[in-house]
Amino acid sequence: MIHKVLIANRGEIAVRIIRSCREMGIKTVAVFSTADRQALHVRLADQSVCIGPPPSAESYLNVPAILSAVEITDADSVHPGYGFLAENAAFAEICMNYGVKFIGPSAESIRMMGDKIEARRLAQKSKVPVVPGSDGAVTEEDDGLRVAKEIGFPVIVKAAAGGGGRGMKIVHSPASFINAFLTAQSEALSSFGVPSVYVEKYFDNARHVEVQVMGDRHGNVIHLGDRDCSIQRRHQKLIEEAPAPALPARVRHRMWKAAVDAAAAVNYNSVGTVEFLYIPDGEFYFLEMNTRIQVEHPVTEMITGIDIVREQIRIADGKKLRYEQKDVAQRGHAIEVRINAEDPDTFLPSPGSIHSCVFPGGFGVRVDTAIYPGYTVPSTYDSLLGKLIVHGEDRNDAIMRMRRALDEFRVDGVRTTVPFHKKMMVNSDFVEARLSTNFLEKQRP
Amino acid sequence: MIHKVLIANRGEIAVRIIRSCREMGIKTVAVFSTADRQALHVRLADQSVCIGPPPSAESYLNVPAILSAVEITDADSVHPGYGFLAENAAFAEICMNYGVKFIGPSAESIRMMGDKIEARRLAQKSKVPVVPGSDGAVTEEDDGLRVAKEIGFPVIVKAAAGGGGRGMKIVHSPASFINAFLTAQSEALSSFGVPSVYVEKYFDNARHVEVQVMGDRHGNVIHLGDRDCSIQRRHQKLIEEAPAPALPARVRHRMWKAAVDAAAAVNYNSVGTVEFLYIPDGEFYFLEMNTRIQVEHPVTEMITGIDIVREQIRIADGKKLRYEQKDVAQRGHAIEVRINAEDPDTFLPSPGSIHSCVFPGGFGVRVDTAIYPGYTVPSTYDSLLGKLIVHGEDRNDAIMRMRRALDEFRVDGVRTTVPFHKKMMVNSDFVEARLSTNFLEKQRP
Amino acid sequence: MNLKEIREILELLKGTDVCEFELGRGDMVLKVRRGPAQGVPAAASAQAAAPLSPAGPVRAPEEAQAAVPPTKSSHKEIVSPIVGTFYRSPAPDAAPFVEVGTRVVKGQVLCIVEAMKIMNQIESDTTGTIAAILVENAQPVAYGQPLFHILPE
Amino acid sequence: MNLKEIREILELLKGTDVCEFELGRGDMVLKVRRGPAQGVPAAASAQAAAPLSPAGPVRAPEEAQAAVPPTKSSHKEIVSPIVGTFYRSPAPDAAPFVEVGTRVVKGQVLCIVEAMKIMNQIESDTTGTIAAILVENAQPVAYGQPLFHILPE
Repeated sequence: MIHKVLIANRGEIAVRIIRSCREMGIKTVAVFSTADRQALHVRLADQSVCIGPPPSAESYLNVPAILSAVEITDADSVHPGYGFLAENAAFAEICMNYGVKFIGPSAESIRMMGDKIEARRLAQKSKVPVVPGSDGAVTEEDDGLRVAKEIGFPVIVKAAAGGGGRGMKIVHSPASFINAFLTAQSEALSSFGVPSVYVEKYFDNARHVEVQVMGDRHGNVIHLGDRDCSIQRRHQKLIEEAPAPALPARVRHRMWKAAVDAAAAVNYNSVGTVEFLYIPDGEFYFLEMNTRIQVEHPVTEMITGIDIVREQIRIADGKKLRYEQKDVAQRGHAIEVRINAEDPDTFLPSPGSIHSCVFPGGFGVRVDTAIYPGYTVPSTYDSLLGKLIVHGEDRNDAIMRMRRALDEFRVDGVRTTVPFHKKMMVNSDFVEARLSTNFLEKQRP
Repeated sequence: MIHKVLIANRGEIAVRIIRSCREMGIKTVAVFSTADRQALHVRLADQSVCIGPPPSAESYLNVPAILSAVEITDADSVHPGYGFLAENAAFAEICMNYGVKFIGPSAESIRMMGDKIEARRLAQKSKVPVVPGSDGAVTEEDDGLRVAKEIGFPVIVKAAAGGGGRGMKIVHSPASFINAFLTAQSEALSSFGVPSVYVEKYFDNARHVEVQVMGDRHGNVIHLGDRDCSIQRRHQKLIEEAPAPALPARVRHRMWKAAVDAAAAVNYNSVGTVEFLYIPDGEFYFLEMNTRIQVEHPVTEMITGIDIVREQIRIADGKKLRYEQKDVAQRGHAIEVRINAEDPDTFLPSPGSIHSCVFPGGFGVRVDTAIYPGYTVPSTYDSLLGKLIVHGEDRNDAIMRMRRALDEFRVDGVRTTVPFHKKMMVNSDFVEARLSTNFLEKQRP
Repeated sequence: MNLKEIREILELLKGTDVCEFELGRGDMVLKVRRGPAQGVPAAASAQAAAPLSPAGPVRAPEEAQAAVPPTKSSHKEIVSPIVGTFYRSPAPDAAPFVEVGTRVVKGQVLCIVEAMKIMNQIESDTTGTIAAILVENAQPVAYGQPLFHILPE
Repeated sequence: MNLKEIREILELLKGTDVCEFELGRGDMVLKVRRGPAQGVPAAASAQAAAPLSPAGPVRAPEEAQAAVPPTKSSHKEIVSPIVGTFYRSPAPDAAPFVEVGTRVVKGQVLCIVEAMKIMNQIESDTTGTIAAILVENAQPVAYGQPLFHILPE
């Protein structure tokens, strides 16, 4: 039985996890770096332990310090949140060996899905469509070029161990291929320690659509529907919604099945997300699987009424899923916008002190944040202050509600992405659901 | 078509109405007294008009000033909220004659339901059970005593035009009846201008259960389920929940039908509430009908997903109900606690300045409030600062969520009822749903 | 500089040993003198009456009331006692009751505020000279909204 | 000039012997006169390192860290460089490494912090006298948590 969870994370996701724990009657331990003494997760947890100085490598990624904190607080489980140690298979394994429950999937699932080439092979084996491309890693630039010509330009060269847009190069013509390939290889090496890259077809008009899945330790896997996360800037998601708009029912059902199949192929036993590229009026392709809770999970919670973090904790505790697929009903439409401490035009980080803040409320509005009046946003970590999520009867209703909620949103002291989102909510392409991952590039020629 | 709504109210309900209007693309006009210059409803509305000095009689009840404000702002409708002019049939009529839509039922419905004796007769005519008692007003104390002896003590003497507990006397024995009767008569006269009183059976262990109804101007009436509002102090509700717990299915369905019948009997064409006394393991009796939006409407919104204020505006605009009875699905359980600026032990008002406030957020939590950091709570009006509403899978889940949300709730500068609610959420009688309208009296012997 | 800022400045000063503080911005000046037996200095004497707000975008809390220059103390303000429409003359083609510079006596009609189809004559409560007319003809006015400045004699 | 800047200016002044200060910028003027300490004393200069928080009820933002009396400047603080369990002696039945009043030299072992089954000896970085032992034997300690006060020689 899980009695006390140490949350190896910070910011809004740490607060999110503490909330579910408290509602389940589970004690919580916050860990924090010296830069986060005043952080909300520290204040809301039952106990807290300072684990190191500001740099993540010496605190939130400091496995010995985190395990020592587990030991001195007698926590029986660790929730890794997202980022930091969430997709670190070695950490999951260490926790297990240490007799501490890791609130996530098995180390094996993390490892298999963490290698993008391996994940692609697994997907193919489960008959899940993958993006046309090289069959595994490509070492020689000439082999890469041959594949590129076969599948047709434009193509994208990606690091096998990649993520967050690092080590990715889009190539539009054979002439520029070799150079891009070599650059991607050296970026992959410097960013991830391995030079493995692979080549895939690049789609100009693709949408990012993903499926939330949930599997237990008794062999059951279900999905909680899809989300669209196409509105991105430099591969960082900014707006997410559920369900994905303008997705033909036939495609949607096939995608759900593909996601469940992919998860089942690795005996997936936690909550996770299978990401796809969807080509409007065309096919969809497996992209990767995120073996953790995601930033955008609330939009799925809003339409299904299921507390995903709670289910994640229950699963780690060995419990069976409480839902069969037929029990999962979807109601209405939800949209989430990320409130970052960034300049809304340049997206440059804007750390500083929150003099005051007023959040929107009322029907259909949810705020998940770690800021409060008087809080100072450290410059050491990412700029996500929180998320504003709305639920509506349908997409138009959700957009209207998001507009009024953004109008009520006030943060003084740092610049935020609120003005950006206000513009998006009246952007006719967004309102009419003409979405694609290069939406923002197309808007600013 | 409704294009611009003047909200003839203040506080959290004015904010609530503005939110729905904005989401419907309808312009809003706030009115305010000089005590409310800094109020949130003034700041959120598209336009605002100062209508008079602090006393309600000269501002929020000042019909000429409100109509002048309608005129100079070209508003086409008035939303009265609750309290103030919400159940003033004359005001509804004046609006109509003035060519302004009154967002509420017809003046006739308000008038019929406003007279408690008339409402009782109407209910009886529709075969809705009423509390055993006098058949209409009682003028002579001896007649009252005769009725009281017939139905058996204890009895309650009530003002026909009453409300909010004024002019109500509970009598436990014949000896004290005459005195109580005469006192009730004189209180009724001084409070409501008419000495009409009536005598009813008093139930010691009764619960307050009510049904939300909704009728349009095309003859359709449906209900949105029930609520329990038994936790009261001096007839002021403090905690409300939906659905009413521990109500046998058979009773629940009969109560829903009785509510729809009562509403249909007055051709009710707005949103409203039919209130009942429910005697655990026994009968239920019609109490009265509130012909307006109620403070506790959000708990019903949370379990049905229906924005009741939006429906109210649509109905006033002549639209048909969008829901048939079969379309109304209930999901989970919702609890609302009223956050009043009051001492949590003595319930004495605690006006003052809000230095800072931090509201809870996350999954299943809704905050409806009109306060913000720096706001000064005037002493002129009621002490309701806002409402904290949670939604859960079931009642226990909602209680757990309410506990954690109350733990996160911070208001500095005034005393609030938050500590009272924290105690209630761990009170075993409350947790086990042993509810009654004298719950608090029984707790403090 | 609004009340909120003034409050924050006063808060700031609390933790310090500052005994006098003066801040000028545009035509506003905030002076604070701290010390025993004076307590918190009176926050800006004039909380200017908020004018009728125009139709427009949402104004969120922090924007608050636009800084209205405080009435100079030598002026007397005539405010509207009711909500209605302000008229400077008794009839559309008639001359205005008063102009800036007009000398008026106590009880003299300055304007009309129409409400509910009734023409309410607004009289001066002071003898003096009209220093400013603060509302345009035929514009809506709120309760308490300043209409005229009069320089009393 | 916004509140933040004003706050910073006031902060700047705190450590100085300036008694009058005037700053003009564009149409803005800020004047500050300082005097003998009045009102609330400067909010605790030292944000003392938060000790390991006990299991207990939720502490909401405003309660913040309990005000720990700032270390007297003459003392030097020895803090834990790691998370772990604090032991005053090398073995359960052995004598403590140091007591209050013990004279220690730089490099001398003061205690052990056990983490991951490894006994980490914590050495003094100062020569002086132990003025206070801030943690009980066998108690958990966080990163940066003060363990000893030493009065340097």
